[in-house]
Amino acid sequence: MIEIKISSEPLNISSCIDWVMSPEAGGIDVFIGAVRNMTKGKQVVRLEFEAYEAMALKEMEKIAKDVCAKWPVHNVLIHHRSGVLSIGDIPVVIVVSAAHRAAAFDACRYAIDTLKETVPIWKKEVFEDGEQWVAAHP
Amino acid sequence: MIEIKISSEPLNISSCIDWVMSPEAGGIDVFIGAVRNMTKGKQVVRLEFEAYEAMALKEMEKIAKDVCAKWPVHNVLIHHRSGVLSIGDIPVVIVVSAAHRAAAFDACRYAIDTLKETVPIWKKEVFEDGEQWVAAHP
Amino acid sequence: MRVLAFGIAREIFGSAAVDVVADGVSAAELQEILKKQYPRLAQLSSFMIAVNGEYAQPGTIISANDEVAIIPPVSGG
Amino acid sequence: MRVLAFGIAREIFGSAAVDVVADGVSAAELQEILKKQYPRLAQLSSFMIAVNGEYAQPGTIISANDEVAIIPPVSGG
Repeated sequence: MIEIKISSEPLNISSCIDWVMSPEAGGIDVFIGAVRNMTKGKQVVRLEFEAYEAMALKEMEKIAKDVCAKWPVHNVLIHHRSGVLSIGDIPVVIVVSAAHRAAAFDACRYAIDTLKETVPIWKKEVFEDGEQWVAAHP
Repeated sequence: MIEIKISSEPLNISSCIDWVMSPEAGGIDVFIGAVRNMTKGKQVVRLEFEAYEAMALKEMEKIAKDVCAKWPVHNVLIHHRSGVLSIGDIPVVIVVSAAHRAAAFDACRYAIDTLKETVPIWKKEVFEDGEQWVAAHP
Repeated sequence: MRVLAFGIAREIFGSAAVDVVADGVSAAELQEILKKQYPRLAQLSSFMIAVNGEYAQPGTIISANDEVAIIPPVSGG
Repeated sequence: MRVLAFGIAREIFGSAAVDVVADGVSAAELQEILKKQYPRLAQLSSFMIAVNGEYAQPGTIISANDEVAIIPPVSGG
Protein backbone atom coordinates (compact mmCIF):
# COMPACT_ATOMS: atom_id res chain seq x y z
CA MET A 1 0.00 0.00 0.00
CA ILE A 2 1.05 3.57 -0.64
CA GLU A 3 0.43 6.64 1.50
CA ILE A 4 1.40 10.11 0.26
CA LYS A 5 0.82 13.46 1.96
CA ILE A 6 1.92 17.09 1.87
CA SER A 7 0.92 18.83 5.06
CA SER A 8 1.18 22.28 6.59
CA GLU A 9 0.87 20.63 10.02
CA PRO A 10 3.76 18.89 11.87
CA LEU A 11 4.41 15.35 10.67
CA ASN A 12 3.63 12.62 13.20
CA ILE A 13 6.45 10.09 12.98
CA SER A 14 4.73 7.52 15.19
CA SER A 15 1.57 7.52 13.09
CA CYS A 16 3.70 7.16 9.96
CA ILE A 17 5.44 4.10 11.40
CA ASP A 18 2.19 2.60 12.71
CA TRP A 19 0.68 2.96 9.25
CA VAL A 20 3.34 0.81 7.53
CA MET A 21 3.41 -1.96 10.13
CA SER A 22 1.94 -5.29 9.09
CA PRO A 23 2.28 -8.92 10.17
CA GLU A 24 4.28 -9.69 6.99
CA ALA A 25 6.86 -6.97 7.67
CA GLY A 26 10.14 -8.07 9.21
CA GLY A 27 12.19 -4.98 8.38
CA ILE A 28 11.10 -1.35 8.46
CA ASP A 29 13.37 1.50 7.43
CA VAL A 30 12.47 5.06 8.33
CA PHE A 31 14.12 8.18 6.99
CA ILE A 32 13.50 11.40 8.87
CA GLY A 33 14.74 14.68 7.49
CA ALA A 34 15.23 17.38 10.11
CA VAL A 35 15.99 21.08 9.90
CA ARG A 36 19.65 21.56 10.83
CA ASN A 37 20.91 24.62 12.70
CA MET A 38 23.80 25.17 10.27
CA THR A 39 24.30 25.04 6.53
CA LYS A 40 27.79 25.57 5.07
CA GLY A 41 28.89 27.15 8.35
CA LYS A 42 26.01 29.63 8.52
CA GLN A 43 23.42 29.68 11.30
CA VAL A 44 19.94 28.87 9.96
CA VAL A 45 17.01 30.80 11.42
CA ARG A 46 14.22 28.94 9.64
CA LEU A 47 13.31 27.15 6.41
CA GLU A 48 10.34 27.99 4.22
CA PHE A 49 8.93 25.18 2.07
CA GLU A 50 6.79 25.81 -0.94
CA ALA A 51 5.19 23.05 -3.04
CA TYR A 52 3.48 22.84 -6.42
CA GLU A 53 1.17 20.61 -4.50
CA ALA A 54 -0.85 18.80 -7.20
CA MET A 55 2.29 17.95 -9.16
CA ALA A 56 4.37 17.15 -6.07
CA LEU A 57 1.78 14.61 -4.92
CA LYS A 58 1.87 12.99 -8.37
CA GLU A 59 5.69 12.82 -8.36
CA MET A 60 5.71 11.41 -4.81
CA GLU A 61 3.23 8.77 -5.88
CA LYS A 62 5.41 7.89 -8.87
CA ILE A 63 8.35 7.35 -6.51
CA ALA A 64 6.30 5.11 -4.23
CA LYS A 65 5.06 3.07 -7.20
CA ASP A 66 8.59 2.82 -8.59
CA VAL A 67 9.77 1.54 -5.22
CA CYS A 68 7.07 -1.14 -5.23
CA ALA A 69 8.08 -2.20 -8.74
CA LYS A 70 11.82 -2.31 -8.01
CA TRP A 71 11.87 -4.03 -4.59
CA PRO A 72 9.76 -6.59 -2.71
CA VAL A 73 8.28 -4.12 -0.24
CA HIS A 74 4.89 -4.09 1.46
CA ASN A 75 4.06 -0.50 2.37
CA VAL A 76 5.57 2.83 1.40
CA LEU A 77 4.73 6.12 3.09
CA ILE A 78 6.06 9.53 2.03
CA HIS A 79 4.99 12.61 3.98
CA HIS A 80 6.36 16.10 3.35
CA ARG A 81 5.80 19.39 5.15
CA SER A 82 5.04 22.74 3.61
CA GLY A 83 5.26 26.16 5.25
CA VAL A 84 7.69 27.63 7.74
CA LEU A 85 9.89 25.21 9.74
CA SER A 86 12.26 25.86 12.63
CA ILE A 87 15.43 24.06 13.72
CA GLY A 88 14.59 20.46 14.66
CA ASP A 89 11.30 20.41 12.73
CA ILE A 90 10.72 17.53 10.32
CA PRO A 91 10.34 18.38 6.61
CA VAL A 92 10.09 14.77 5.44
CA VAL A 93 9.33 11.26 6.71
CA ILE A 94 9.68 8.17 4.52
CA VAL A 95 8.84 4.72 5.85
CA VAL A 96 9.18 1.45 3.97
CA SER A 97 8.26 -1.99 5.26
CA ALA A 98 9.40 -5.25 3.71
CA ALA A 99 9.74 -8.89 4.64
CA HIS A 100 13.52 -8.45 4.70
CA ARG A 101 15.63 -5.48 5.65
CA ALA A 102 17.74 -5.14 2.47
CA ALA A 103 14.72 -4.15 0.39
CA ALA A 104 13.50 -1.72 3.05
CA PHE A 105 16.89 0.05 3.22
CA ASP A 106 17.39 0.18 -0.55
CA ALA A 107 13.85 1.37 -1.21
CA CYS A 108 13.85 4.04 1.49
CA ARG A 109 17.15 5.47 0.31
CA TYR A 110 16.03 5.47 -3.32
CA ALA A 111 12.84 7.26 -2.29
CA ILE A 112 14.54 10.16 -0.51
CA ASP A 113 17.27 10.47 -3.17
CA THR A 114 14.65 10.61 -5.92
CA LEU A 115 12.35 12.93 -3.98
CA LYS A 116 15.18 15.46 -3.76
CA GLU A 117 15.68 15.28 -7.52
CA THR A 118 12.17 15.24 -8.93
CA VAL A 119 9.46 16.42 -6.53
CA PRO A 120 8.48 20.07 -7.10
CA ILE A 121 9.04 21.35 -3.58
CA TRP A 122 11.39 24.23 -2.84
CA LYS A 123 13.03 25.41 0.32
CA LYS A 124 14.35 28.83 1.19
CA GLU A 125 17.00 29.02 3.89
CA VAL A 126 16.63 32.09 6.03
CA PHE A 127 19.77 33.30 7.83
CA GLU A 128 20.34 36.17 10.26
CA ASP A 129 21.63 38.29 7.38
CA GLY A 130 19.87 37.03 4.27
CA GLU A 131 18.11 34.18 2.57
CA GLN A 132 18.47 31.87 -0.42
CA TRP A 133 16.48 29.32 -2.39
CA VAL A 134 18.44 26.10 -2.06
CA ALA A 135 19.99 24.76 -5.31
CA ALA A 136 18.58 27.63 -7.37
CA HIS A 137 21.95 28.96 -8.56
CA PRO A 138 25.06 27.14 -9.80
CA MET B 1 26.55 10.01 21.93
CA ILE B 2 25.79 6.34 22.24
CA GLU B 3 22.79 4.67 23.86
CA ILE B 4 22.64 0.86 24.24
CA LYS B 5 19.95 -1.21 25.93
CA ILE B 6 18.66 -4.76 26.23
CA SER B 7 15.17 -4.78 27.66
CA SER B 8 12.54 -7.30 28.61
CA GLU B 9 9.94 -4.53 28.18
CA PRO B 10 8.52 -3.38 24.81
CA LEU B 11 10.80 -0.97 22.96
CA ASN B 12 9.49 2.57 22.62
CA ILE B 13 10.29 3.71 19.08
CA SER B 14 9.29 7.33 19.69
CA SER B 15 11.58 7.66 22.71
CA CYS B 16 14.39 6.12 20.70
CA ILE B 17 13.94 8.68 17.93
CA ASP B 18 13.57 11.58 20.36
CA TRP B 19 16.82 10.55 22.04
CA VAL B 20 18.89 10.85 18.83
CA MET B 21 17.44 14.16 17.67
CA SER B 22 19.73 17.17 17.88
CA PRO B 23 19.93 20.61 16.23
CA GLU B 24 22.97 19.44 14.20
CA ALA B 25 21.14 16.42 12.73
CA GLY B 26 19.75 16.79 9.21
CA GLY B 27 19.25 13.09 8.47
CA ILE B 28 18.01 10.36 10.77
CA ASP B 29 17.76 6.73 9.73
CA VAL B 30 15.77 4.29 11.82
CA PHE B 31 15.78 0.54 11.43
CA ILE B 32 12.97 -1.37 13.11
CA GLY B 33 12.99 -5.14 13.20
CA ALA B 34 9.55 -6.68 13.62
CA VAL B 35 8.40 -10.24 14.26
CA ARG B 36 7.01 -11.60 10.99
CA ASN B 37 4.09 -14.01 10.85
CA MET B 38 5.87 -16.37 8.45
CA THR B 39 9.35 -17.77 8.05
CA LYS B 40 10.18 -19.97 5.06
CA GLY B 41 6.49 -20.56 4.49
CA LYS B 42 5.73 -21.63 8.06
CA GLN B 43 3.37 -19.77 10.38
CA VAL B 44 5.25 -18.35 13.39
CA VAL B 45 3.49 -18.46 16.77
CA ARG B 46 6.08 -16.52 18.77
CA LEU B 47 9.80 -15.81 19.07
CA GLU B 48 11.85 -16.29 22.22
CA PHE B 49 14.97 -14.13 22.59
CA GLU B 50 17.77 -15.03 24.93
CA ALA B 51 20.85 -12.83 25.50
CA TYR B 52 24.24 -13.25 27.12
CA GLU B 53 23.47 -9.82 28.41
CA ALA B 54 26.81 -8.55 29.74
CA MET B 55 28.61 -9.60 26.57
CA ALA B 56 25.80 -8.54 24.25
CA LEU B 57 25.87 -5.01 25.69
CA LYS B 58 29.65 -4.87 25.14
CA GLU B 59 29.29 -6.05 21.54
CA MET B 60 26.48 -3.58 20.88
CA GLU B 61 28.64 -0.80 22.29
CA LYS B 62 31.52 -1.87 20.03
CA ILE B 63 29.22 -1.58 17.01
CA ALA B 64 28.09 1.89 18.05
CA LYS B 65 31.68 3.02 18.57
CA ASP B 66 32.72 1.50 15.23
CA VAL B 67 29.90 3.40 13.55
CA CYS B 68 31.10 6.66 15.10
CA ALA B 69 34.65 5.96 13.91
CA LYS B 70 33.62 5.03 10.37
CA TRP B 71 31.04 7.72 9.59
CA PRO B 72 30.38 11.34 10.54
CA VAL B 73 27.35 10.61 12.72
CA HIS B 74 26.10 12.38 15.84
CA ASN B 75 24.09 9.89 17.87
CA VAL B 76 23.68 6.13 17.70
CA LEU B 77 21.05 4.18 19.59
CA ILE B 78 20.72 0.37 19.63
CA HIS B 79 17.92 -1.19 21.67
CA HIS B 80 17.19 -4.93 21.67
CA ARG B 81 14.42 -6.92 23.31
CA SER B 82 14.77 -10.12 25.29
CA GLY B 83 12.03 -12.57 26.25
CA VAL B 84 8.96 -13.78 24.43
CA LEU B 85 7.71 -11.74 21.44
CA SER B 86 4.55 -12.09 19.36
CA ILE B 87 3.84 -11.23 15.71
CA GLY B 88 4.30 -7.49 15.18
CA ASP B 89 6.45 -7.01 18.29
CA ILE B 90 9.75 -5.18 17.87
CA PRO B 91 12.97 -7.11 18.67
CA VAL B 92 15.32 -4.32 17.65
CA VAL B 93 15.44 -0.58 17.03
CA ILE B 94 18.52 1.19 15.67
CA VAL B 95 18.56 4.95 15.16
CA VAL B 96 21.42 7.00 13.74
CA SER B 97 21.50 10.76 13.31
CA ALA B 98 23.97 12.62 11.14
CA ALA B 99 24.35 16.00 9.49
CA HIS B 100 23.77 14.33 6.11
CA ARG B 101 21.64 11.36 5.16
CA ALA B 102 24.26 9.18 3.44
CA ALA B 103 26.17 8.63 6.68
CA ALA B 104 22.96 7.91 8.60
CA PHE B 105 21.85 5.26 6.08
CA ASP B 106 25.28 3.60 5.79
CA ALA B 107 25.83 3.56 9.54
CA CYS B 108 22.38 2.23 10.41
CA ARG B 109 22.65 -0.58 7.89
CA TYR B 110 26.15 -1.51 9.06
CA ALA B 111 24.89 -1.56 12.64
CA ILE B 112 22.04 -4.02 12.03
CA ASP B 113 24.14 -6.20 9.70
CA THR B 114 26.93 -6.40 12.29
CA LEU B 115 24.54 -6.92 15.20
CA LYS B 116 23.17 -9.99 13.48
CA GLU B 117 26.70 -11.39 13.07
CA THR B 118 28.36 -10.63 16.39
CA VAL B 119 25.98 -9.84 19.24
CA PRO B 120 25.33 -12.87 21.49
CA ILE B 121 21.57 -12.90 21.30
CA TRP B 122 19.64 -15.94 20.15
CA LYS B 123 16.12 -16.40 18.91
CA LYS B 124 13.99 -19.49 18.90
CA GLU B 125 11.14 -19.61 16.40
CA VAL B 126 8.11 -21.38 17.78
CA PHE B 127 5.69 -22.87 15.22
CA GLU B 128 2.39 -24.68 15.64
CA ASP B 129 4.19 -28.01 15.31
CA GLY B 130 7.70 -27.42 16.61
CA GLU B 131 10.45 -24.94 17.27
CA GLN B 132 14.00 -24.13 16.21
CA TRP B 133 16.94 -21.96 17.23
CA VAL B 134 17.55 -19.73 14.20
CA ALA B 135 20.89 -20.27 12.39
CA ALA B 136 21.97 -23.00 14.81
CA HIS B 137 22.25 -25.73 12.19
CA PRO B 138 23.75 -25.70 8.68
CA MET C 1 -0.88 31.56 -21.70
CA ARG C 2 -0.86 31.60 -17.92
CA VAL C 3 2.40 30.29 -16.38
CA LEU C 4 2.44 29.32 -12.69
CA ALA C 5 5.64 30.04 -10.80
CA PHE C 6 7.13 28.66 -7.58
CA GLY C 7 10.15 29.28 -5.39
CA ILE C 8 12.73 31.58 -6.89
CA ALA C 9 10.78 31.77 -10.18
CA ARG C 10 7.84 33.23 -8.28
CA GLU C 11 10.18 35.83 -6.80
CA ILE C 12 11.70 36.63 -10.20
CA PHE C 13 8.22 37.03 -11.71
CA GLY C 14 7.11 39.02 -8.66
CA SER C 15 3.93 36.95 -8.82
CA ALA C 16 2.64 33.36 -8.48
CA ALA C 17 1.57 33.44 -12.17
CA VAL C 18 2.26 35.52 -15.27
CA ASP C 19 0.55 35.76 -18.63
CA VAL C 20 2.77 35.12 -21.65
CA VAL C 21 1.84 35.44 -25.32
CA ALA C 22 3.06 32.05 -26.54
CA ASP C 23 0.17 29.85 -27.67
CA GLY C 24 1.14 26.74 -29.62
CA VAL C 25 4.84 26.85 -28.70
CA SER C 26 6.93 23.95 -27.42
CA ALA C 27 8.23 23.73 -23.86
CA ALA C 28 11.74 24.58 -25.11
CA GLU C 29 10.43 27.63 -26.94
CA LEU C 30 8.53 28.76 -23.87
CA GLN C 31 11.77 28.53 -21.86
CA GLU C 32 13.47 30.87 -24.33
CA ILE C 33 10.56 33.33 -24.31
CA LEU C 34 10.58 33.40 -20.51
CA LYS C 35 14.35 33.88 -20.36
CA LYS C 36 14.07 36.90 -22.66
CA GLN C 37 11.30 38.47 -20.61
CA TYR C 38 12.89 37.59 -17.26
CA PRO C 39 16.69 37.57 -17.75
CA ARG C 40 17.31 36.47 -14.13
CA LEU C 41 15.92 33.05 -15.08
CA ALA C 42 19.06 32.50 -17.19
CA GLN C 43 21.15 32.71 -14.01
CA LEU C 44 19.42 29.68 -12.44
CA SER C 45 21.19 26.29 -12.43
CA SER C 46 18.35 25.16 -14.71
CA PHE C 47 14.59 25.27 -14.93
CA MET C 48 11.98 22.95 -16.32
CA ILE C 49 8.50 23.40 -17.73
CA ALA C 50 5.63 21.33 -16.40
CA VAL C 51 2.46 20.82 -18.42
CA ASN C 52 -0.64 19.57 -16.62
CA GLY C 53 1.44 18.58 -13.61
CA GLU C 54 4.03 16.52 -15.51
CA TYR C 55 7.57 17.44 -16.54
CA ALA C 56 7.42 18.42 -20.22
CA GLN C 57 9.85 17.18 -22.86
CA PRO C 58 11.55 20.01 -24.83
CA GLY C 59 9.33 19.22 -27.82
CA THR C 60 6.04 19.06 -25.90
CA ILE C 61 3.56 21.45 -27.59
CA ILE C 62 1.58 23.54 -25.14
CA SER C 63 -2.15 24.07 -25.78
CA ALA C 64 -4.25 26.96 -24.62
CA ASN C 65 -6.05 24.94 -21.95
CA ASP C 66 -2.95 23.31 -20.44
CA GLU C 67 -1.87 24.12 -16.90
CA VAL C 68 1.69 25.36 -17.40
CA ALA C 69 4.26 25.91 -14.65
CA ILE C 70 7.90 26.90 -14.43
CA ILE C 71 9.88 24.54 -12.18
CA PRO C 72 13.16 25.98 -10.88
CA PRO C 73 15.67 23.51 -9.32
CA VAL C 74 13.77 21.56 -6.68
CA SER C 75 15.05 21.31 -3.11
CA GLY C 76 12.58 19.33 -1.04
CA GLY C 77 13.43 16.86 1.67
CA MET D 1 35.90 -24.81 34.88
CA ARG D 2 32.36 -23.50 34.71
CA VAL D 3 31.03 -22.93 31.16
CA LEU D 4 27.96 -20.77 30.63
CA ALA D 5 25.61 -21.81 27.85
CA PHE D 6 22.94 -19.99 25.87
CA GLY D 7 20.39 -20.78 23.20
CA ILE D 8 20.72 -24.22 21.67
CA ALA D 9 23.92 -24.89 23.67
CA ARG D 10 21.93 -24.44 26.87
CA GLU D 11 19.41 -26.97 25.58
CA ILE D 12 22.16 -29.41 24.57
CA PHE D 13 23.76 -29.10 28.00
CA GLY D 14 20.34 -29.33 29.64
CA SER D 15 21.50 -26.51 31.88
CA ALA D 16 22.58 -22.83 31.77
CA ALA D 17 26.08 -23.85 32.92
CA VAL D 18 28.19 -27.01 33.14
CA ASP D 19 31.42 -27.84 34.93
CA VAL D 20 34.23 -29.15 32.73
CA VAL D 21 37.64 -30.45 33.82
CA ALA D 22 39.84 -28.37 31.53
CA ASP D 23 41.95 -25.86 33.45
CA GLY D 24 44.73 -24.20 31.50
CA VAL D 25 43.48 -25.25 28.06
CA SER D 26 43.09 -23.01 25.03
CA ALA D 27 39.72 -21.99 23.61
CA ALA D 28 40.24 -24.38 20.69
CA GLU D 29 41.01 -27.24 23.08
CA LEU D 30 37.94 -26.44 25.14
CA GLN D 31 35.83 -26.64 21.98
CA GLU D 32 37.17 -30.15 21.30
CA ILE D 33 36.57 -31.25 24.91
CA LEU D 34 33.01 -29.94 24.78
CA LYS D 35 32.31 -31.62 21.43
CA LYS D 36 33.44 -34.97 22.88
CA GLN D 37 31.26 -34.62 25.95
CA TYR D 38 28.27 -33.20 24.04
CA PRO D 39 28.36 -34.69 20.50
CA ARG D 40 25.31 -32.65 19.42
CA LEU D 41 27.54 -29.53 19.50
CA ALA D 42 29.36 -30.92 16.46
CA GLN D 43 26.11 -30.68 14.48
CA LEU D 44 25.89 -26.90 14.94
CA SER D 45 26.88 -24.58 12.07
CA SER D 46 29.68 -23.43 14.37
CA PHE D 47 30.22 -22.30 17.94
CA MET D 48 32.60 -19.89 19.58
CA ILE D 49 34.09 -19.59 23.04
CA ALA D 50 33.85 -16.29 24.93
CA VAL D 51 36.23 -15.48 27.76
CA ASN D 52 35.30 -12.67 30.12
CA GLY D 53 32.64 -11.45 27.74
CA GLU D 54 34.88 -11.26 24.65
CA TYR D 55 35.15 -13.65 21.72
CA ALA D 56 38.26 -15.78 22.34
CA GLN D 57 40.91 -16.51 19.71
CA PRO D 58 41.57 -20.24 19.21
CA GLY D 59 44.86 -19.88 21.13
CA THR D 60 43.46 -17.92 24.06
CA ILE D 61 44.44 -19.73 27.26
CA ILE D 62 41.64 -19.97 29.79
CA SER D 63 42.42 -19.36 33.47
CA ALA D 64 40.54 -20.71 36.43
CA ASN D 65 38.94 -17.36 37.30
CA ASP D 66 37.80 -16.48 33.77
CA GLU D 67 34.11 -16.29 32.93
CA VAL D 68 33.78 -18.78 30.08
CA ALA D 69 30.77 -19.16 27.79
CA ILE D 70 29.87 -21.20 24.74
CA ILE D 71 28.39 -19.04 21.97
CA PRO D 72 26.36 -20.96 19.39
CA PRO D 73 25.50 -19.13 16.11
CA VAL D 74 23.90 -15.84 17.08
CA SER D 75 20.53 -14.78 15.68
CA GLY D 76 19.57 -11.45 17.20
CA GLY D 77 17.79 -8.64 15.39
